Amino acid sequence: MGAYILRRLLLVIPTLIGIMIVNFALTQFVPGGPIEQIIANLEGQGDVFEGFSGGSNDSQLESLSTDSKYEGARGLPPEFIAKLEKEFGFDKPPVERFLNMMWNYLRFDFGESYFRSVGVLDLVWEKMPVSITLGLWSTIIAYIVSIPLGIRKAIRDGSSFDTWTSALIIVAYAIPGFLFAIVLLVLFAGGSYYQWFPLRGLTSDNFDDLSAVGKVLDYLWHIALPVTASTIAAFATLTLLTKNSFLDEIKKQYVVTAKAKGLSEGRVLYGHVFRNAMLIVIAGFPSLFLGIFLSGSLIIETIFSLDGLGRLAFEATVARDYPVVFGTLYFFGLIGLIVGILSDLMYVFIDPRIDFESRET
Amino acid sequence: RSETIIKSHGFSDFGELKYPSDYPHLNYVNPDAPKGGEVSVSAPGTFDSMNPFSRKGRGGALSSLPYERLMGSVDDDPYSMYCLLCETLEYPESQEWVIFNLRPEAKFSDGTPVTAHDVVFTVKSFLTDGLPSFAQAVSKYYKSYEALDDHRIKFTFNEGIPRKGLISQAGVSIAFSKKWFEENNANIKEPRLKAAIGSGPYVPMDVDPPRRIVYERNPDYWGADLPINKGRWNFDRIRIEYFADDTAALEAFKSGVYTFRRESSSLKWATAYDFPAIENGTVVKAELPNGNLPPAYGMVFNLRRDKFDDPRVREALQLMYNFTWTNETLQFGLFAQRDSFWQNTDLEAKGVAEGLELEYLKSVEHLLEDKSVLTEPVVVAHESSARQLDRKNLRKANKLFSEAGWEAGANGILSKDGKPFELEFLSGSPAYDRLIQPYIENLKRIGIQATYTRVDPAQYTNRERGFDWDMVYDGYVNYFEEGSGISQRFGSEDAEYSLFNPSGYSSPAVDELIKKMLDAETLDQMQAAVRATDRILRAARIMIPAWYNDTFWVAYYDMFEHPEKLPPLALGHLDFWWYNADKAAALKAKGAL
Amino acid sequence: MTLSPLNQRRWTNFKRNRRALWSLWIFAVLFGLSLCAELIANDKPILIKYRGELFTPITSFYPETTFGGDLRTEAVYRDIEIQCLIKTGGIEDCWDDPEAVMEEAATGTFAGEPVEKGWIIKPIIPYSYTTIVDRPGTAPAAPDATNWLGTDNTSRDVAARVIYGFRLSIVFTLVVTVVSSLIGIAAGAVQGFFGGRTDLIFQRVLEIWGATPSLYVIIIMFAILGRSFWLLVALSILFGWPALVGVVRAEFLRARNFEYVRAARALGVSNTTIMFRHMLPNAMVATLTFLPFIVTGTIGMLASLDFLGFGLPSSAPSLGELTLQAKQNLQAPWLAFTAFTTFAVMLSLLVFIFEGVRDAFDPRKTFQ
Amino acid sequence: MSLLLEVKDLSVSFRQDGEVTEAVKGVSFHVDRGETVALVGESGSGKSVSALSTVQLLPDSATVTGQISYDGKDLTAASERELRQVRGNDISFIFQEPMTSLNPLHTLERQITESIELHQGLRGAAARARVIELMEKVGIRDPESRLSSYPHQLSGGQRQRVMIAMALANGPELLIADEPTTALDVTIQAQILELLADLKRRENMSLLFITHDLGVVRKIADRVCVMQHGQIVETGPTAEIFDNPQHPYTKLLLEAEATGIPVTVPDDAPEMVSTEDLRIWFPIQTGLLKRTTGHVKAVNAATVSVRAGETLGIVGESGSGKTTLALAIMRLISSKGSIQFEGREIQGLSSKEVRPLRADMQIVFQDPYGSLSPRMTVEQIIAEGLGVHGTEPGRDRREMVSEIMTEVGLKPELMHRYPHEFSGGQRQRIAIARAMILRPKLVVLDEPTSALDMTVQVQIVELLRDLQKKYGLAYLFISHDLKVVRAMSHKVIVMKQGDVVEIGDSEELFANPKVPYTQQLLAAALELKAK
Ligand SMILES: Nc1ncnc2c1ncn2[C@@H]1O[C@H](COP(=O)(O)OP(=O)(O)OP(=O)(O)O)[C@@H](O)[C@H]1O
Ligand SMILES: Nc1ncnc2c1ncn2[C@@H]1O[C@H](COP(=O)(O)OP(=O)(O)OP(=O)(O)O)[C@@H](O)[C@H]1O
Ligand SMILES: [Mg+2]
Ligand SMILES: [Mg+2]
Repeated sequence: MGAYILRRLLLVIPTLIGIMIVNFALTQFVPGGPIEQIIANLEGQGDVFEGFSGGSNDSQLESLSTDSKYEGARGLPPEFIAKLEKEFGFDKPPVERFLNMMWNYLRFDFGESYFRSVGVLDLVWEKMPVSITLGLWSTIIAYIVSIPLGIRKAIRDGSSFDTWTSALIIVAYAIPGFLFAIVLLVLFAGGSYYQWFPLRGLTSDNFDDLSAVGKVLDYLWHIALPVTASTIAAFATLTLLTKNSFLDEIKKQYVVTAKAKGLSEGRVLYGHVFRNAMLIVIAGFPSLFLGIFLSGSLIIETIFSLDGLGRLAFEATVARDYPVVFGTLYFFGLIGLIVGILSDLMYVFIDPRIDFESRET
Repeated sequence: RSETIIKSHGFSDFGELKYPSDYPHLNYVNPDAPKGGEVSVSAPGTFDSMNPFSRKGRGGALSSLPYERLMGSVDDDPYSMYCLLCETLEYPESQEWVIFNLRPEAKFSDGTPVTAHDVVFTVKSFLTDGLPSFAQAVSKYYKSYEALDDHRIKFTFNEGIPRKGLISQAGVSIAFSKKWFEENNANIKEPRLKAAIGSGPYVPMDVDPPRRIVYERNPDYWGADLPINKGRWNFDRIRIEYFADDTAALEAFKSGVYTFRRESSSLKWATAYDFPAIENGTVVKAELPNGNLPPAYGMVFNLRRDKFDDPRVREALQLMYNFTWTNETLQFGLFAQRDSFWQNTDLEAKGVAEGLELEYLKSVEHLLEDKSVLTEPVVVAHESSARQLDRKNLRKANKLFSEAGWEAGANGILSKDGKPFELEFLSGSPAYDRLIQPYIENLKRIGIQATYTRVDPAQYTNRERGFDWDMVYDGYVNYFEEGSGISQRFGSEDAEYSLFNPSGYSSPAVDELIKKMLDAETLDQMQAAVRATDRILRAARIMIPAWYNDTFWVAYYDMFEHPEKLPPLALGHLDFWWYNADKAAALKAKGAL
Repeated sequence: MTLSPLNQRRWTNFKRNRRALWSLWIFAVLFGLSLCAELIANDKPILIKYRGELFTPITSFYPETTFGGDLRTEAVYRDIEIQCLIKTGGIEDCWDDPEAVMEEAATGTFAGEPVEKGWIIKPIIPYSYTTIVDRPGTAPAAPDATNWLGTDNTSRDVAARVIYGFRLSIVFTLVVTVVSSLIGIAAGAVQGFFGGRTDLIFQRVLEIWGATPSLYVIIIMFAILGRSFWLLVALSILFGWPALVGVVRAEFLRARNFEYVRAARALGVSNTTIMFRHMLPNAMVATLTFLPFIVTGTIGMLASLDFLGFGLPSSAPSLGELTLQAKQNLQAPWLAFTAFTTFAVMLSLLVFIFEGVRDAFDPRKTFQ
Repeated sequence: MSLLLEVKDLSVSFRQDGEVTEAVKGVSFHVDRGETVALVGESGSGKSVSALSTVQLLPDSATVTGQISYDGKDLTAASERELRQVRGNDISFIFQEPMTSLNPLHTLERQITESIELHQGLRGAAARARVIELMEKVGIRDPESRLSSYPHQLSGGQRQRVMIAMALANGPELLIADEPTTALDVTIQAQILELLADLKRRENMSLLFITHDLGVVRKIADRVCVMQHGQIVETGPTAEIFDNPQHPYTKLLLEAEATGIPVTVPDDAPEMVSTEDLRIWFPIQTGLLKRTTGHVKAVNAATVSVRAGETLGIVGESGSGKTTLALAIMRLISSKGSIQFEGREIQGLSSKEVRPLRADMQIVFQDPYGSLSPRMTVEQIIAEGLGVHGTEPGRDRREMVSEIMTEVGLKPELMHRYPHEFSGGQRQRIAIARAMILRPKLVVLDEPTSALDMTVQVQIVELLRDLQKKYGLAYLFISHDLKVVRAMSHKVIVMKQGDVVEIGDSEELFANPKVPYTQQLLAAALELKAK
């Protein structure tokens, strides 16, 4: 096993290099690059969120902040573009750029965003609170609700309880998350109905002055709506997976043994069946969490004006902010690979019969 | 050399100034407007910099507000500027140079005086570290700029370039505090959250990204009593709230998170402003007149492509657009049809050409492709019925197509020499999908193989730069005072590559008219030349003129007031509106705020 | 085709689950109907009788001239003039006052002359998904007798768009899900079953592949090949198949230690058979559970691509676009309602069907 | 003596796909306090089902009617909570199939501790001490080192003993033991029986004992109930039943005994399989990183050979490496040393190369339940090999399946059932059928008769002998039942702790054991019989 882990750790290096090569190569072919995005920005276009955050602005309102860009946008002569290309190092051949980048990355120097003078890691760091909030709470709530519910459903398979809970979670799943978010916002935070919750952000302005309890309450008050919106759809898969896994295990012989010991239903289910049934669920947790956490929820972040990784990633991708794209890719790629190893070790931890050796004996 | 030196309190390229040197205040303000209160507005997305002059970073809303310019513009006269930081300016008739005499009392918010050295420093920063495009354009103008003494700064202009706009360009120079920049080791290249100090009426107080920016009125503002400032800058605080999503922003307005909202979406304006606060009068919903020159947007043909060579084809394509239906059905009838490139202004050509305009046109007659502009009334946008697919226009278009050689084949597809008529409408933003889609459907009806392609902004720009499209929704941003900039839009020299000329149109006649504009001595001459150009452009059918908005859509909590008659060029809600404390108290008592 | 007794048993078990059976039926009917969307929702009539001849506009192209019009482009059947022409056998006066002409012609004569009366059989919903509905008032317009589900923000009939959108989504997702699940399951099975080097290398490849920003690939491919349905299908498969690999691999890693796998091996059964006959049915829990969600997830993915503007051409009848419109038009709740109902119905049916399948494959499930 | 458990008119039927199988039809019996009642009878006659129905452990598909009362309480109407009180504490169970009855992901310690903790409240060191004590009692060697083992690391017998330890942990009032000693060698069996007798004596424990081993019945039972076709056909005090059976089935059962001797092997019979110094060590891995800290030496240097038509019996202590050896010979686990099959070295071959040979070498696993794919029907399972290696020419697959099912005593109608719908003995026969249908040249039989009643056992032994005679099959026959070994084997090897301690001709070895362990083994067997 030790050898296996070592091998996996060593393989992280070529994998990372592979990831970077593939992506770097890919970006060479993407039509439109950062320069184009800059030009679009200078021309007052290029809002990558416009598609879903805006309100179909059709009366060409000038924006409050385009002031200076406007002056700058009077002409974009070719020399200017050549200058930009030089600034970004696009005048160098791709191979050289790639090697440069990798060399920097090896030293954990991820560079700066093309569009802001902020280091990539700082940028990520800045977005963490939002992503952790949404990711962590959604995952936790989803697990806390889904697993017991799934188990209940498995025990009462076919009962009316089973039916209506299924219906409920499916319906919840079917509600498009952002639509739900908007409805929540309008109903419970907006100006027309109930103004119970705040409209944006993670904390109040006076957060720093609050007592510890006040801080917690304030935080919970702020995240209630976004977390609800991002969790609503998460129950269905997990619940049904739990249910079905349990259904498969619950009739096995060892469960009868456990029952014969006189164990309570709970202990039979959680003490015995759980570990057998939930291999995928438990072992999948790290990567699932990472997934939720990293992918973020672009639209929910947008609706509640939360600045998280979801927006960052989308913006970086669409705006061709390659330092951010590659930096996050490298950084999270690394985390992902490690989590992958952990997740595999988790399998062994849960089911000691599992190994990764070849079966070609 | 003895030349008459003109010394004045303002400047216009055409000599006349609307306000005399002893004007007490601007005509459109309320000189007795009470000071106080807070106005708050929303801004989309986020910001991360309070330096609006760098390429990097997202500048905060109004982050250029604290910085004053040598001269300021007014909202009821687009052609002149008046001294702000300067007390007077001096220039020879030849306009080879200009000297600004700074007001000795002008002070930065930290109390240090604004000097000529500060201005020189600022101009230099802009020309070396500012946006490259700006620097490149403007550095061509100046031969030199120097501080003659602490309060006099002189710009000397290069020779051989037209004089128009040079003094105005120098006049819009900003004054940063050199001291502050040196002390803070700052550079205008870099985005930063700490705003450089300025000399203006407001100072940023609370900068809290990504949520809000608050500007507070500087109680010691040096220029509060200047005639140009009388009755202006009435609010104690201007607060800007950021929202990433527009629906959230609107909800925030409804619940009073901010108090003044300008609406930009016809859909929202028509459907969302019926909330209780409006019904009970807490919030005022108003449409205020907007005398600005609307940008000439519409569906632009890429004239670089052969398929658009024939004007009959372009006219036929125009006929397939149904403004009436689009406006009524999709835009709630809120817009007006744009005809002119200088719509709604004195620059717009009307009826049959006459007077100076006709003279100018005649002078380029030999260069005109379409001589009907001399005699016929100006081309106006076609009329359509309320039916989306207007049968009359369809038949007209069909006739035009067949005159141009495009006939529907056995499969109903328009083709010429065996080649079908293909047309790609490119778009970089989803905002106009719904407005363009019906047009595409109409094009299909007439037998064109039309497709609508939407791509992301970077890719759009990429294709835009390569002019790799048939039609786009784009247009020309024109100005009241047309000068050298217009050749980037309509001049043949730049037509090949200028992104400001999306259709790629050019004609020797327009080139001649542009020369006339540059040489115009009087406003009349300039306007006549522009009108003549408008006439030619419209006859050339280089685009399908679409809608424009001649009103400001605003909603605000009923505690703001504005002068009865608003100036034509601005809404001025952060500028010369004021706060009515009694009304505000009433609102508070009602619990609306 | 006869079913083996085991499959018969499974089929009877499936049938016993009435919910699943009903869901299957409803789904089949809905899908079947949506397959003939052209006959249900179309702005072209199904059948026309004009001057004694029959025409089928849905399948054939007829220029307007066929019916006495003057354009050689396809007849616009929803135009009242054209309808008048058809119904009255081509009376010229239709161009001026079609309604009056039709009224008069209905009596059998027009201006003293007998008319050759024609007729038009329209689909139940006389709009296609791109048809712009000419309806007084603004779009989106509320549901009424002509537009059962109202119109969308481009003034297109929502019902028609949902029908086509349903078909498009289902075809899309079925193709994508089937192909990518097959690949994913096979890949996961091979990894989990063989372990060792196979697993090690395969996993790395997957990791590299998984880190590729699909948005770029989509942008590139669209730029090269143009937006199209099948390209999107191909890309979705390309990026969709790793979804199941992880779970299947885990199940196989575990299942390969089971005694019955050893027994199968002792029988000399080939690896493939062991994997797919012995292990897979027992390692299918996660897969079967995930499948309905993969199906709807694929629809969701298509929707969000549309939503972000990287999906199908914007005139395509997409459910994603509908939801986006719903978000932007909260004043038009029928959009949200329709989008939501379509998703909910689709998902419920699929979940119930797969529940039935799961039960049918569960040897220990008791059926009353 | 007072009444402890009373079962009246018990009927159990299974509904599956609208078909109803009546497994138990109106059975009545009772167990008094301190009494041992043996339930014997035909395989598939409903013994296990009856036992399980007492505390309602049957699957959902079962409908139970009749009355069951325990200590005066009506268990049929009892709530789940009341049942939980009874289960494990008052009534303990030893399940028939220990191999599949343990939670595969719990260590031994955890499995046993759990019920101690639950019913006695012992925790920590105390619980652990009790576990070790129990493990010692059931004869697990070196219990401490075994505490952290998982079930899959144990031999069949060891697992069964863990089951027993678990059941005895709480000193139950009634122990329902469903064939508790099938996987145990005679010495350990004796030890366990002694333990049970002791408990019974000291704690007045009652025992419902289900078994096929009439010797055991005779030794420990006070009363016997004989079951056939879901009914109790005869019941009475042990001695009476044995001495004076009334019912024809009882008579049949008592008479049945695997006797006779194997067919002699021609001298020129070729060698089918042979091993030389075959060694299998399992690494012991500890810690999260699973570092190998030692080895379980399951088989040390085993050298065996079997000729065509010959049977090699393997007997020995439970946990001595018999199964491991068998699996290694089949190339199902990795081993060191040479294995020759039909004169060909197969140790180094890849699994692909071995595959074609598998038609000729088959195995019946010790754990039949685990070795049957749960989602395949019996027909599919039995026919599987045919699919790989081809049917006999001109014969339909289904036909062959029904034939072999009949031969092993299963009704062919049952072929569409899933494995879990059978009784233990029936599953064992399915496993045999699966192996034999291929007409292999070498069959490894790992305790193939342990769950079979005497009549069926005889039938199977006869079948095996028959086939051997006809096709010259070579058998590797592992069993704890020395009688059967004797009846089947030409040669016998005796294993102990991974070593082959004795090897010899069957007659010779049984008559004249040389090694002390063999002597001990035989003595124990004799003693059992003598009682
Ligand atoms: N879940 C089930 N579904 C259908 N039939 C079943 C089920 N379980 C057991 N049976 C049938 O019930 C009968 C009685 O089974 P039971 O397990 O009680 O037999 P047994 O007497 O214990 O036999 P053995 O000695 O072989 O263990 C058998 O014929 C078996 O096929
Ligand atoms: N996978 C494994 N890992 C570790 N130890 C194992 C493993 N399998 C078996 N053993 C050990 O190897 C020894 C031999 O086991 P084996 O199953 O061969 O015994 P056996 O002779 O068949 O016993 P029984 O008669 O009880 O079935 C036992 O001590 C067992 O605990
Ligand atoms: Mg049994
Ligand atoms: Mg064994």
